[in-house]
Amino acid sequence: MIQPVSDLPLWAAMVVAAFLIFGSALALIGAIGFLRLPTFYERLHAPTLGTSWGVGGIMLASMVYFSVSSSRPVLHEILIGLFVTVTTPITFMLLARAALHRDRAESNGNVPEKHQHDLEDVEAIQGNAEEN
Amino acid sequence: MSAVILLTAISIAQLLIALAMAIASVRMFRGPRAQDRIIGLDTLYINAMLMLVTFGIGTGSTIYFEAALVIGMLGFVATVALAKFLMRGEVIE
Amino acid sequence: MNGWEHHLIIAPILVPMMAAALLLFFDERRRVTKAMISLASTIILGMIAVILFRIESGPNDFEGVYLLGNWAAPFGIVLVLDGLSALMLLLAALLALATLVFSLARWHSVGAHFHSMFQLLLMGLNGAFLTGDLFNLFVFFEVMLAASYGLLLHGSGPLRVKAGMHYIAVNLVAALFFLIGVSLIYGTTGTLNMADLAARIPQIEPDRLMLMEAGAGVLGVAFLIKAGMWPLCFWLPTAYSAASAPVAGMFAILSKLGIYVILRLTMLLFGEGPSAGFGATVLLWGGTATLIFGTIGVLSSQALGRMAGYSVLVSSGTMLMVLGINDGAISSGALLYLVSSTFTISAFFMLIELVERGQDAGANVLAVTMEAYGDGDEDRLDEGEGVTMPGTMAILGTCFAACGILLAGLPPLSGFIAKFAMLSAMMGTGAIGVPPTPAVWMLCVLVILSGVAALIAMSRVGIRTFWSSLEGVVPRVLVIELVPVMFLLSLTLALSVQAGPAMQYMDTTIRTLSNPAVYIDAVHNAATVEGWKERAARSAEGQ
Amino acid sequence: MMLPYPILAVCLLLMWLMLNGFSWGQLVLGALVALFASWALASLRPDKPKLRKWWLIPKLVTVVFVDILRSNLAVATLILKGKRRPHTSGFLLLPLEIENKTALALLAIILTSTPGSAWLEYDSRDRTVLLHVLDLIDEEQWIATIKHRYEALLLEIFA
Amino acid sequence: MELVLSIAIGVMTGCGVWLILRPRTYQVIVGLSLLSYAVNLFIFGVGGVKSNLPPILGDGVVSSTLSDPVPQALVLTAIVIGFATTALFLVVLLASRGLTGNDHVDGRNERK
Amino acid sequence: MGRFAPCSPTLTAQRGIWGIGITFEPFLLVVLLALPFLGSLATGLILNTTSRDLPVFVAGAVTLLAALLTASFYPALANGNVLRFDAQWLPQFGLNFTLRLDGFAWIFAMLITAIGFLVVLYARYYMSEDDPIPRFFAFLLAFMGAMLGIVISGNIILISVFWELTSIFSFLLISYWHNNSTARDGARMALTITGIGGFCLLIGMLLLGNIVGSYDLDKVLASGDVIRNHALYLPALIFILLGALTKSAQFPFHFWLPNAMAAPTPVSAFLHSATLVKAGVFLLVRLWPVLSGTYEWFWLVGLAGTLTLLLGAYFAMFQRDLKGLLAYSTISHLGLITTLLSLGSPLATVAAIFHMLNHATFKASLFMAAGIIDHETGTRDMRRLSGLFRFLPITATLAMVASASMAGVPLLNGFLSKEMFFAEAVETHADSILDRALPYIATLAGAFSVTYSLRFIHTVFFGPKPTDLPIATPHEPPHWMRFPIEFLVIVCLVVGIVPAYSIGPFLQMAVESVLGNRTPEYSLSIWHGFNLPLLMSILALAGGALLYILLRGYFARCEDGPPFLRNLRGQRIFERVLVTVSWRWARLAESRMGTRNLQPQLRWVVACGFLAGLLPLYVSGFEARMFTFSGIDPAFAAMWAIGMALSLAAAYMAKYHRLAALVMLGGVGLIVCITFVWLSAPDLAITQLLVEIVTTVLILLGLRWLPKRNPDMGAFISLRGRFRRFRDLVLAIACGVGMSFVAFAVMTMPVPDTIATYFLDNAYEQGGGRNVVNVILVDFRGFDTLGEIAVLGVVALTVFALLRRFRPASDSLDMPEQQRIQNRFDEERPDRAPGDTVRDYLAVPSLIMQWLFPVIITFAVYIFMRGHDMPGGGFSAGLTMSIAFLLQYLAGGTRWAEDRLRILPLRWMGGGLLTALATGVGAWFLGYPFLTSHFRYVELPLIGKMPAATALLFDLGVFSLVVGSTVLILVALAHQSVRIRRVRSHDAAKTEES
Ligand code: NA
Ligand code: NA
Repeated sequence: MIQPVSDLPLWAAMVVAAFLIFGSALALIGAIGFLRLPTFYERLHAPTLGTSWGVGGIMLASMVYFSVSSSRPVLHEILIGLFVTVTTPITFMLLARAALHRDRAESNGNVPEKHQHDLEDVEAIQGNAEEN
Repeated sequence: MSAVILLTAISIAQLLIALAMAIASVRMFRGPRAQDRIIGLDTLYINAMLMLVTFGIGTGSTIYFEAALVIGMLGFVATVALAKFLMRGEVIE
Repeated sequence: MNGWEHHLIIAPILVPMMAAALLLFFDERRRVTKAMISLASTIILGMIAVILFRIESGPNDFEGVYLLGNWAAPFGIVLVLDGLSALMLLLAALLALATLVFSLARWHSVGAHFHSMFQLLLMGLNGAFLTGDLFNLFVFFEVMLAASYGLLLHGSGPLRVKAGMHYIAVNLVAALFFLIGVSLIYGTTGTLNMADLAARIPQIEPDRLMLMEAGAGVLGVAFLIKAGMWPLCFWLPTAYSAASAPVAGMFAILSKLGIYVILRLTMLLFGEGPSAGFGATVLLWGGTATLIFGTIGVLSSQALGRMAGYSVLVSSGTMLMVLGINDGAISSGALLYLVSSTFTISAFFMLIELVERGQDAGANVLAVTMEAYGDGDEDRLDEGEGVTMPGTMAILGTCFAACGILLAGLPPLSGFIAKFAMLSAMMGTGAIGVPPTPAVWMLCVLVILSGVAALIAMSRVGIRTFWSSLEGVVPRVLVIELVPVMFLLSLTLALSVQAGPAMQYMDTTIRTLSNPAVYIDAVHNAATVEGWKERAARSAEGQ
Repeated sequence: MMLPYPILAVCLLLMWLMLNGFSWGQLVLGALVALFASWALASLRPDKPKLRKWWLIPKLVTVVFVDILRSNLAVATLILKGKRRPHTSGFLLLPLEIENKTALALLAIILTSTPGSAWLEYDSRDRTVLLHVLDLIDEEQWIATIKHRYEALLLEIFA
Repeated sequence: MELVLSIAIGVMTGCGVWLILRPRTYQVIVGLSLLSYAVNLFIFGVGGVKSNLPPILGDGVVSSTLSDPVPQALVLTAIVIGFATTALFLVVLLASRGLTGNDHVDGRNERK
Repeated sequence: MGRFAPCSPTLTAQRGIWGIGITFEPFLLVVLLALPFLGSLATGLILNTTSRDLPVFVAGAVTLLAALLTASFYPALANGNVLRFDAQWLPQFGLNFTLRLDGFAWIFAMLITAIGFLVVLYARYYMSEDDPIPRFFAFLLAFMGAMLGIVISGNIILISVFWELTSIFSFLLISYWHNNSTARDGARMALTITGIGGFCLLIGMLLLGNIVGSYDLDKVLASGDVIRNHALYLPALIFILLGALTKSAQFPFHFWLPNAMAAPTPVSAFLHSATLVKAGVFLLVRLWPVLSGTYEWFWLVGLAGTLTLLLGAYFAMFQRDLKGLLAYSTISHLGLITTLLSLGSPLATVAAIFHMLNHATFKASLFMAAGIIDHETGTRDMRRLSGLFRFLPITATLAMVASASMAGVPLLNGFLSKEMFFAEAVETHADSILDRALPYIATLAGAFSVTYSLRFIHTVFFGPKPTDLPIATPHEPPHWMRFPIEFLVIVCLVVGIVPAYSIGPFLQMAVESVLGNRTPEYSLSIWHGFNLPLLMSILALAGGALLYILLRGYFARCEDGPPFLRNLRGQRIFERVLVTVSWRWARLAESRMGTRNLQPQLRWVVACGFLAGLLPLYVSGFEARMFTFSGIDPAFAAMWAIGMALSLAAAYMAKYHRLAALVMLGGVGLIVCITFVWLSAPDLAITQLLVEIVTTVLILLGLRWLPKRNPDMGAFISLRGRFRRFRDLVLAIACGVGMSFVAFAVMTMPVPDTIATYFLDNAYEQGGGRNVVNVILVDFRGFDTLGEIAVLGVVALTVFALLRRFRPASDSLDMPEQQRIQNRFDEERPDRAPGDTVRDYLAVPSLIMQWLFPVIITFAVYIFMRGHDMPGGGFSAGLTMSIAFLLQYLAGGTRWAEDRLRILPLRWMGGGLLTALATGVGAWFLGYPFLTSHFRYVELPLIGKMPAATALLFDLGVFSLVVGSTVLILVALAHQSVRIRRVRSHDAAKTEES
């Protein structure tokens, strides 16, 4: 089951390498953003680079690599991608909402106060949406 | 040739991921709030998973796949619990 | 011992485990059923222990090697039944029987899953006594410890929880030491089987040997924590005195497990060869400190429970010193002492609860937490059950006196016999007329002093407990609470009367232990049953 | 009821085969496991989603796939630009028409997975969701995009 | 690898030891967790460390070159037992906190 | 061992007297010894009887029978023969149950049984209605048995055994009236001193045994020269003397005896005149042939004896209490005997033996008389007693005769032995100051004894009518109560007048049995001519009388205790020392040597572990040599840089930022997982990951119940605190460095030939699995796994049991702050219902989590099925499965989840254990040991070849148990929230009601 790395045709190696670099670079950029962005809500966006196409790139690399090297379609990496895609939103949603609650409770930062925009505001926003 | 390309790519990818992990852990230290730390942990998990997959490619072995799959499928549970703890003060109500 | 009875070796582990598993299927409310299962298991265990003990008392040496999973010796796990393990099994079974019966009066119902934990404790103990594999020893240590955590906390309450936390914290660190030690030993010798280890030690290179010894040292600390060597023993009096009476009664053997393992391993691994005498100095001086500390503790204890806890230390200290001196005759005397002191301390712990029950009528039976929140499903103590015995105070007093006599090492009970055997061996340790070594003198003096301390403390406390309180309420004591105490005490009397045969057994045991080659050969030569593949092949050929 | 969630069961079987590789034995085993797992889900009694135009799913997947890729690149650029870029992030209250919980969940997954937009707070009473957008230049355009590209499609797919 | 791993083990041991000597129950439980990581890695390490040679047999695998499976099996047992005891210690510290009203390991209020 | 050759039980007898057979007679010794103990059991067991006569009858019968039986041995011993009974007890150590009766033992046995009978008779009348009679006689008989045991033991260890028994029973007898604190204290002091003495005696006997090579009394008695010339002679002597002198209340251990006077008078009459206190001097006589005659013996014994003689007499004069006077007098007389024994001359020993008998008779009668006085008047205070002759003429007469004997008045037995003493005192034995002073000391003590005897008689029986007696009109006791005194007084007279025809032969027999061929010529006659001893007697009598007259007035008004030495109260010194040493110092030492706190304990434990690990290396001089060192992978190193930083951060933050520390810990765990993958352990990685997840949730579940913590709490750290922290830091760094060092050493060392090779070679062929780790876990070392799941199971049970009684601290009782804010918000808004926030919060996530449920279950099955060949297995699968359950609890809350899922964790656990066990036991039926695995490929239609291994079944058990345990732990914790909510609403309802 252990395949030596050199067995791969060149085109496949290049594809794999590209996907690898692409995915890991996205992961790194996500991390950089996560470090550099100033507020929590902005930082929230950065890791999704890693969880979306960061994972995607590396999974594709893996799929290509193993499919070519074992000359049969190896697709189980899809599962990882799928699960990451499905589960990451749970984390982010829960966490973001928790952050929102904390910020509101401590009234720090300019987060929209749920109790400030009363019904008129909501209607106004809805109205805006309908106009478009 | 393909081996050189692959090995280089894998090394670069691993280093990039390691760097990403390092950055995520910097956020974990710096915070400033708990939510930052938790997202940091989540990022660490995802990057660790990526690291495992690249390691798998590097060794040409699918044996390490399950470990990555476990992270992918269940890694979020800890983070979810942390998030819910932040929001509700209780993990299971 | 071949055929079916060969499987008896593993029965002391399986029977309680089976019982524990069965118990899980019954709801807490079916208390009687649970008690019956537990009791039946313990009785069966007792019978098995007696059979195994009688086998070991016989003339045969080492047929008791059980190859688990039919894997040959150094590879699979082996169970080894020898004189020492048979003795410890019997001791555990007798103690279990007594404490279980005692607990049936009331204690088993103050918390959930008492019987399961009790049975698993027995499983852990018996496994630790039987196993011939170092890592398997760790596992059974952990089984025993985990069950003991549960049992210590049984009944809850601030005292127990605090004591339990300390006990658990210390033992968790001990478990880590155990792991470090075992892995170092594996890393340097490449084996986990104790007999194989003993056989390999003479052949390993000096660099590895050092690391192996480092491992053995760390491992030793883990056992010494269990055995309660000073300064690793501070948790012990607190934990033992906080435990509920039957649990403390059963705990009396836990510290002996530490002693057992040290005895087994030092005799096996460091009896001869390049590391001979490894750790003896530590055992001697640690034992001395323990004995002194225990003695001081016995004197300074106000509460009976703590006094009993310190008595455990006295007993441990004595044993450790003996192990440090490592003289065959003293060791066999010490083995008798081990048995005697275990019975004594166990009986004492149970007795204490009965005695103190009279002092603040049942208030301490249930911890303060009880029904703080009115949970309807919580168990309550049935105060009304049973008939109290006539002459309770007289019987309690007699039992207390017996305990005092045993602890002080006064005749006619086995405390004296055991002490005498040790002291006599110490005096006779040189050739005729040659005075004993300083270490032996020290042990001798300390043994006597600890007896004196016990005498002073027990008379002080006994008088206060039984005689000073004029209006003392006669405690409600049930027959099934007194019987176990009297049972254990009568065992000490029996041990005293039958000192000759008992000593004979101990002597044989120690002699076997001090000849590791017998053990090693027995384990290495134990034959596997012909595999089913080969069997099938042979039968195919035959056709 | 033998097979409470047929699509789920099929998916689980597929997952099983992906993990174990195909063989007839694994097919049978996988089918059994899938059946068992479906029953397990049935005991939770979740809302059973009704698919109307399931053939639109591939379209949705493709759209999302590409959109995520695009926003990946966009956000990556944003991050790499660093402090030179103007501060444009902001909150956005998005009114929703979707009532089906599964569709809502899908929308949440899509929006969260897409870098640049984050799902913060859903309010079942006014059926709005509070989003955070990294590059919020035109609020209304954002709302429109989401509603047209995803919500409409989801509304079609689910009854 | 050995160097990295042994330094890591040392650092985790040091942190763990420091923490278990602290007065708060929570510190102790974190310390115990760190210690058990260190010890698990230690056990794991005694068999010698090899990369990409998992003890899984297959066609064309030379069994003698594979990693030592015994320490791995031991670590697995240790992980399980560590998990169990962590859970237990946690609950005990909760109970202690409930009964004494504070989270000091000795049930004392504040250090004098 | 081997010092003591085991001997077979032998029964030896010289001559049959009963004509029944040669072996029967020694057996009668056993009967003699057993009689009192059996009698004790009999009376003790008649606890419920209201009859006072039954126990008395039993006791009387037993003592009389014992006395007669003893008497019946006389003919057999008369010619210097010895009766021996021998049975093995602990032959390995030379402890045999040997009984040995010779002349000396006989005369003592006679004394014990006869006076015992008299005391029983006396006690019948003495004890009051309220006293629990059976207990008294049980103790008394048991004591008598023990005393007989000392006397007839033929093994010096056996003597020790009975010696200690007398201490125990005397303790019980002295404290018979235990409601009286004086009795309790007196008894305790007696026990402590004689008990310690007993221990010393045991050591002495052991040393003697070491010298001689046997504990057999005959062998010991035959080895006098060896003993006296041995290096251990002095220690042995000292220890034996400590035993004997404490028991016989010799200076400086004398003070327990006066305090023992709180005992009922029959006890005093028996123990403190005739038996217990005589045990010490008995032993000195018994061992006299082998121990005496040395310089050390002379000085040690002599000094103790003379001082006791003098001080005892001096103290006796100034006692207020009748029994106190008698007690000090006893001390003095025992000092006399000891002094005699110290001299080392056979003649002195004869005198000693003779005086032992005489003292027993007159002192017992005096005690009984004092008891009658006490009984009839209600007091023993000599200042209140006066002129009792008119009420108690007969008792008074008897007491007067007995005191005269005590004073050494001619024609009474006391005179004879005292004359012998004086005669010996003037002889020169070992020329020294002590020897030269002895005549004066003897005379002075004699004078004192006359004085106190006179005081006893004169103040009590003569003078004016008493005025303030508790019982106004005393009268003579019943005749049978007086009978014992009468009997003893008659003995005094008979022996005093015709010694040679009464005590003569018996004394001769006793003396011969002790001294053997050294037996001197002596004459037992009243008149030896006018010689120096007679002059001394006269001087003593006259001087004593004069002294009494002079001191009469002083006695009447003086305080208790003698002048000059009043403050020398041995008992108080003893008590103070005892309290100081055994209580104050012990407590101090205990607190210094020990601790009840966790931190110092763990500090010790860690330090010991550190030392234990590094000392062997240090001692053997370990050199760090690099053996095989593979290079460093940069990514791996980078990861561990992170890991180490995270663990440091966790350590730093654990105090105030719990959640942060938990997050860091999770990070470290993750790095550990990757390490496992990196270094070829995928199984470990999966398991570690799953454990990591569950543990995080677990700790979070617990965090809710911990108190809030903020950094400004306890910001000030004292200097001591700083020192402690510094010390801990040093220890932590030391441990870390040490661990690194050892880890590096062991990792880089060439791998030894390990058992792993066998596993790798045989896992597939024999175990039927490719994943060697899993084959080890479920097959090669499946037994470990069985234990491991037991651990998990029992921990789950413990957690469950503990949480059933869980009571959160009051400040954790409230709803978490977040929930309060969110609920308030929901309540305030008109368009929202309470709980909307959390419902909305979880709306989408919970749906996804529900749909993940079947997916995770499928995954768990996958992990389980592949375990034997690939990474995975029962444990990982079980954890995965429990995470699936956990997720549902997270998503919907406890109520929601339990409404839908009926997980019965205990069933899972029990089923798991039973499955694993059954798999193991199944092998038995095929004739294999427990846990022997079987596997084969099964051909299934359509599916093809499928592996079927019993190991898989075993793993199923593991799986089931892991699921059950993990869920039980998590659910038990989660339930606390629900439970507290119920409590809260319950409390709220209550407050509303009131
Ligand atoms: Na003289
Ligand atoms: Na008077």
